[in-house]
Amino acid sequence: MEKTLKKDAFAEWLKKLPSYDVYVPVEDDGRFNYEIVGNAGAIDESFTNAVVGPKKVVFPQREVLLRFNSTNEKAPEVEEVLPEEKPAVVFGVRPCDARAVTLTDKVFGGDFADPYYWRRRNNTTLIGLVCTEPPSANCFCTSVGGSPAGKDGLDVVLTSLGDRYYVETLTTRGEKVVSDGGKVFGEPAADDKKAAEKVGTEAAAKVERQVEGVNDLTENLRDMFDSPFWDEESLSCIRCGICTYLCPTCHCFDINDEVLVPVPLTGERVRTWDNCQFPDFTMHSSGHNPRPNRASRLRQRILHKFRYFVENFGDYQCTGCGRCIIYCPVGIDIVDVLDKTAAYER
Amino acid sequence: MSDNTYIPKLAEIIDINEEVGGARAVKTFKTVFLNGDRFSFLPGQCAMLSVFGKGESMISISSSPLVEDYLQFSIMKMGRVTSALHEMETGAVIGVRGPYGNNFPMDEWKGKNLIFISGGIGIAPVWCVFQTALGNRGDYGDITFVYGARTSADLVYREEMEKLAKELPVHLSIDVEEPGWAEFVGFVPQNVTDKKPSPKDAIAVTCGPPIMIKFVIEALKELGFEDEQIYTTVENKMKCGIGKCGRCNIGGHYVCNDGPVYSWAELKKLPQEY
Amino acid sequence: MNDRFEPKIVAFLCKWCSSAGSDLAGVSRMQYPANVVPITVMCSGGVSPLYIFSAFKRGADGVLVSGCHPGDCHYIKGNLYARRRLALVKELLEHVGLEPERFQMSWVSAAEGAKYTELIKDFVDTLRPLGPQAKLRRRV
Amino acid sequence: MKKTGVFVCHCGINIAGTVDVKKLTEELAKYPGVEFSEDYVYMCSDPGQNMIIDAIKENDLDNVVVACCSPTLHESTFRNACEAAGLNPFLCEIANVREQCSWVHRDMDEATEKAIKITRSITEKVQLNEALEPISVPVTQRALVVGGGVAGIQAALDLANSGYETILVERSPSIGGHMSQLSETFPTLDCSQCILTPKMVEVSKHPNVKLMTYSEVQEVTGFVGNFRVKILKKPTYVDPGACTLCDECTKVCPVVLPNEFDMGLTGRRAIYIPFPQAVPATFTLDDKGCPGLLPIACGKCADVCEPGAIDYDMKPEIIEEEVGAIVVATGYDLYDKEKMAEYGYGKYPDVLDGLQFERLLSASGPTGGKVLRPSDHEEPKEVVFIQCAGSRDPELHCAYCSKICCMYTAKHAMLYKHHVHDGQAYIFYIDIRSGGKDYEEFVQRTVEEDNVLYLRGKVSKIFEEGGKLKVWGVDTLTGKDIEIDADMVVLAMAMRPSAGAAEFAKKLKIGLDKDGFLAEAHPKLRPVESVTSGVFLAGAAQAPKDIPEAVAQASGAAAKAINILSRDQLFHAPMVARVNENLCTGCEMCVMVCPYDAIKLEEDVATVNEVLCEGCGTCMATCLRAAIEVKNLRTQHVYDMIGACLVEI
Amino acid sequence: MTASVEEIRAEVKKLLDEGAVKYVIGYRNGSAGPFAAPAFFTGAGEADELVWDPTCFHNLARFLADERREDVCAPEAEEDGKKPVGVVVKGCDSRAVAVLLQEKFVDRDAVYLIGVSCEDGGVIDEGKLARKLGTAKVEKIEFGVDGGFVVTTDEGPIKIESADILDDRCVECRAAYPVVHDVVIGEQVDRKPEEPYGSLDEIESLAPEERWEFWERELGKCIRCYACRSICPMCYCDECVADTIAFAVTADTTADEKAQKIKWVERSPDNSENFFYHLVRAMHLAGRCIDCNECERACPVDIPLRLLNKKLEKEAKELFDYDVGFDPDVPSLISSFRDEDPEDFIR
Repeated sequence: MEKTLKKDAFAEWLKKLPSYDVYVPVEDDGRFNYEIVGNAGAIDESFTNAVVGPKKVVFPQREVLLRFNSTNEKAPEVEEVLPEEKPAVVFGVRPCDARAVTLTDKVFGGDFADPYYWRRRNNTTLIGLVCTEPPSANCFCTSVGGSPAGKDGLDVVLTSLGDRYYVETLTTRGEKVVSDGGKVFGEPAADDKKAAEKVGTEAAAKVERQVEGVNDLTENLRDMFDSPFWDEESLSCIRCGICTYLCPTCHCFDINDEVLVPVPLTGERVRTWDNCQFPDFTMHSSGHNPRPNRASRLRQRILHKFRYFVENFGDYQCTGCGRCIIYCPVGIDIVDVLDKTAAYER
Repeated sequence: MSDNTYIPKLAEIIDINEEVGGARAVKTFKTVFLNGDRFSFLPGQCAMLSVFGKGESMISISSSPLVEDYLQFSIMKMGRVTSALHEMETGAVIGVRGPYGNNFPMDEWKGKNLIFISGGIGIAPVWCVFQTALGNRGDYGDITFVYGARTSADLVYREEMEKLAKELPVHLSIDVEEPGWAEFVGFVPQNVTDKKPSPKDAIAVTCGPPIMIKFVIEALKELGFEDEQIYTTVENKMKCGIGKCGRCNIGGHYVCNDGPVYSWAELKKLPQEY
Repeated sequence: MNDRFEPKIVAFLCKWCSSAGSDLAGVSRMQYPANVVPITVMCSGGVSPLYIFSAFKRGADGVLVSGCHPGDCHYIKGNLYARRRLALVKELLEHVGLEPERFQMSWVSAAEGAKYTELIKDFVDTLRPLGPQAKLRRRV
Repeated sequence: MKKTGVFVCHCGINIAGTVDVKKLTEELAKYPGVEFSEDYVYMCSDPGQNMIIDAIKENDLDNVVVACCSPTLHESTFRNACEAAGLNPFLCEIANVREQCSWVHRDMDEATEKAIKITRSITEKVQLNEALEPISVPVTQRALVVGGGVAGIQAALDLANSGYETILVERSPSIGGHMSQLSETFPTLDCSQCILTPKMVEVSKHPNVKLMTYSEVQEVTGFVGNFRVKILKKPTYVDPGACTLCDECTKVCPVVLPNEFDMGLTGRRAIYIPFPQAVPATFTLDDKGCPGLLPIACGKCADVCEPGAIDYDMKPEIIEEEVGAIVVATGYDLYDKEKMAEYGYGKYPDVLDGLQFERLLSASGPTGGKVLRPSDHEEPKEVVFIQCAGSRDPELHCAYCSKICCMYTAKHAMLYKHHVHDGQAYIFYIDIRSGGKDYEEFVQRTVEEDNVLYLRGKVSKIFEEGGKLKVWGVDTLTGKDIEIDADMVVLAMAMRPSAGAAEFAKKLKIGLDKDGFLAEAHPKLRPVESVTSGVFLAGAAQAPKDIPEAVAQASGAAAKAINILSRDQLFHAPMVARVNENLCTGCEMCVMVCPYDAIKLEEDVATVNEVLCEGCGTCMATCLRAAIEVKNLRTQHVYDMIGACLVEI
Repeated sequence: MTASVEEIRAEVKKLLDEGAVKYVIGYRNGSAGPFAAPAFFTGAGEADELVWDPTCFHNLARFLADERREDVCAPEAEEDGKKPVGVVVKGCDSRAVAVLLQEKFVDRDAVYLIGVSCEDGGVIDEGKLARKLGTAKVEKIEFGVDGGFVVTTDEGPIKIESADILDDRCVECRAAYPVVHDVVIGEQVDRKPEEPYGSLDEIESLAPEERWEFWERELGKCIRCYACRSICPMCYCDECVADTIAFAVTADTTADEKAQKIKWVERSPDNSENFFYHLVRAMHLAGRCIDCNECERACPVDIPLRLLNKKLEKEAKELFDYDVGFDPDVPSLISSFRDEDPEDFIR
């Protein structure tokens, strides 16, 4: 289903979605974040990419799994806490981030489908915004199977055509949101579809960063487990969690009991994002750590994304958004690292 | 109750046996589910135990699936959760979720001789498969048990072991000489070499400290065992138990789902990340 | 019981002066509000900023640290380290916008039961109008 | 989980009157880890203690909380009871619900809630407590007494007579202190020298006393029972063994210096004996006055010394000693001359201080016991005595009362009258403090029998006019201005801690009070102990006091020291700091803050000397990486206690 | 102007040639844009890759912690192990080294400090640059010949006044010339900022409630990636209050010890947890933070962390006359006191 939307009618559309949590990229001192807004006027098109992608909507950094209390003296009471069934719609989703959600779908699906994730995921509508320009100089989506106009994971795609958007609806969830908008949408002109496609193609051509030898990547990484390469590349790594916390595809988490009242014991079992770059991530309580140093952790990040994930799910676990490059405080550059693996003498 | 796997079922501790004292204390807990919950599992699988307020810990199930009255866990006091478990008394209620992981392919082993080799607390996962084999005695050939610990006081299930010794070959060992110890003195791999189990139609199941496993495997190879005849279990830090939280992987394998049971043939292909 | 807000206060009292001073208040049957739960430490110099932050995090409406007067420290100079360290804690808490009244430090000697009594009365009176401390308190 | 027993004491109605002890007991019974909770009317009574003992045994308790009065009162009672039941005493803690709760609140609900929180918090603490053993330390059964005045002499004699080898260190060439300078002593007027000299001799001849005069303690390390002391023995340049006391040397010595013994009223030579009864009786060559100790420059004394006792090459010696206890009796000095310029002190030769006047009165003094003016050797007929010269004057001088001046001024005036029958003595005073046996009677005698004129008021100005000292003052009783043409003025100067006391206190790690006197551990209950265990205080070093008080305190200090020395081993509280070597990075911040030098770096890791550590925890709060903690009051203990304080009941 | 890169390279080349150092920590061009990145030089041949420009933000003293933990360039030969590590240090970085020396975390002879004087330069503020240039694509940033910066964009080079894009830490810098060093490249300067704590004026002028709102908003953003602590040269502790697991585990560590590791902070990034973490970190850095501002630069969500640390730096100076990181031989702020330390806040 194709429509058009005048940009100045955007606010109108939002007004028609009162039952949703509406997320829109909001600027704060040069950095964008998806935030729930009552009524946004428009999507700020200057927005590059949010610091944290829409991952946080379907997989929030903190989620209560259950509550427990032992007010009753004998057995503790355990209460399952599933997220509220509240629909959310996220506007301005970049194709790389939407595609990333399809990857976390894979992880949280399967034999043990994750009820928390899916409760949110099934209630979330992602409204994409085709990149007219690569949002950053470090975008490399085209190297890893994506594109500035990619549609994977999106429910609706907006492509900017001057004063209006070309609106493509891809899923039934998307249809709902668009039909809620009703008359705010217009019908597309005959060549709008072409014009929209052109926007994507042109943007793709502007993606400057490319991973060399991308086709051989998984193969190149196969024999590198014990390579000194990781020592060399990880020298300046400071083991912070930026690259993975901000990564739209990273899904690792921790589960902890948070005691709210010690007596009588009351608390929550909470899942929070965790991070393979933290040294305690894999540390056994004996003190033994299978990944004891920066090198082994960088290796895990790269191999997980470009080898293990491919083996397990048939795709790279990277959509080329460039966040880990942009925000790494010590200039570790995943494209550069991957390029070097191609050239590395094994 | 919900089918949400993160929600533990409540289980009452009905029996606690202090196996080993001191700094590396081991206790064996028997638990029964409350609220009519059920649990079916296969030998080698694990369960995530909860002590509310402290957290969760993945523990191998030591009792056999043939035992329906209770689940048994033998746990070494190690960190936050296991210390809290060690502080508990009978009647206390914990959470249990699972079962998780793969299992020993006991069906494939039918008709074979089984050799169980373990050290210290490594007996916990082996005990389940061992008990199951005993329960289905007719399905298997000879059953041999080789077990050792640092000192006689560190031997888990010692009483049971001594009873069993009347029925089948049980080879105990301790690392250093002790007065009154009549059995083997030395490390478990040396005991294996000493007892020379035959590789013919045999399956060896070994679990214990990594260094022990390494040398047991060497000893078994010396005796002519093939990689495919040797099984072991692996442990890594786990949080979810269902292959999502991302930390227990060895290469592309998630120990919680794809393990913890591996034949040596499988395990040696994986990177050293455990 | 009335509905008046009763602030919860944790007081870290050094064993030799302030705790002894509060004992003296007791011996002298002086009266003060029951809002303060004392924790006796050996010396105010041993009060870590962590204790203070943690008390606020776990719901204290006010925190008091009390030690010996300068020169009277049983450990000679522990209170002088405390004075410096806790001055910084106070500045920091105020900097992030916690009401300055919520953290107090005092010198109370073993002979100053009356001072301890006044201190607690005043502290409670100051905290009452502020209401519960919700800023640093963990969400329950 | 460890099993805790909670015992709630009613203390009659002292606790139970305000705290609902039943509710407290019940609430605690529900608390995690509490196996047993019971209340009783008097826990400290025998039945109460037996209840604890039985409960420990019957319930196999791991630790005990007694909710009762302040731990300062019955902590040891209950710990002993626990020990009797086979429980380590450090697994017993006191929850103070009396002084800090029932006695200070009236509302029973509020007090009960607070008592529950206090007791819970102590329960949390005790559950983390470790069984500790007191740290045992062997004792060096020798003592050091610093200061050879009457207090030091007394302490040394008491120690020596009890069989302990004692080192008596005096920095001047002779022991005796200020008491040896005095003429007569109040209120009995016996001759000071006559009563002191035998003690001086006794101490010098005592087989258990090692007398070290002209020596100073340079460094004190170690701890109670095991101090190591470095003593600097200054060279006297005279071999006391060879010296025959012939006095030929002083006759040829060309250097004249003020005579300290006579408070500068006379001179002495560079080589000298301080006073005829000096102990040890030997000459000392004062190298500060001698012309550079260069025999080329002078060498006259050596030339005339027949036995060849003079040795210009004598060097300072550092002598190291080990002792188990230290008595500090460093005495007092008079207030600085410069600070009393308002009374012309130091400017007019006939304005004297009390000690100078003592010398004038003394038969062995510069005037042979005649009261003569220093300026013209005339007998003064009008003498003004001014009390509180420098004392009780918080604005300008010392805030405190020097305590002995009222008495000695009375004595001065009286003795003056005994010497100069036609003379007139005036005493300016603020008020008269004559507490002490026969003291008030003594003062009355001064007034009534010797007609000394007491003037209540302050002197505003003293100046010289026509060979007289004009003393302007006010009699505050009559309100009249007073002007006296005096021949002599005697100032009852404030007493100060002796020079160097502050520095010495630092070496001993003992505190000073606000006035600079050595601080006692407790003003009431531990008046002879310092804050450093094993270091005791005697005499005017601690506060102004007269001879009997100084002597009494000296005996007290000696008894306290003997208390330590009489044991083979000492026990030290085991709540000391412990280092987690895995976390320590060797930054030395704990070393810097430790008041007892109990922490040293060994192989880049902090190491605690448990005997020195007093467990204050300053290191713990300073350590940036939680690598050092005090046993049984670790961060974890406090963390859990805070939690218990904040839980709603 | 500032030091010449050729001179720095020459020094590094010399050190590596002579084998005087194990390796040198310096800067190279980053691969992902115009900013420099930390680099480890082991051979003299690599020295030409070293750069010195206004994007050499990183406080390389941070990497000395890895060196001490032997988590870096494992010394190949015993002999090598004893050699010092060469570190390129700006003034601020040298103050960090001074604190590390003061805390005996680093031995003076374990480091060879190649000081670089910032003279009248400094590093730029990425945010200010972005605001100044808008969307123009920056290719290169260099020091101007006579002060200021030259920024090359896709539209060519432009000169920008220092005041426009200089980082606040440099505006308020009191050590443009390295305080400890083995060699210094560049001129000796004695830069005195007009208002050394000027950046605090705004927040200090706020009412307490406004300050609270400010921090609640800012710290509310924290995602607890711990980049601030990871990049900090002073956050070298093996074990942090923010970690819930005991790191310093050896064979002797008992289960009880591990079990009792206090959970001061939960991992949940919510308000009270975030405040606790940041307050503790600020206190921990009191008297230790040398204002390299790396925490704030690293922060992916732009929390103005410098305002926390700077506040305590200011108070240390004003209350206790304590200057951080100028003299490795003085006792640290919290392991010392003065009799005249203020106590007017104490009742």
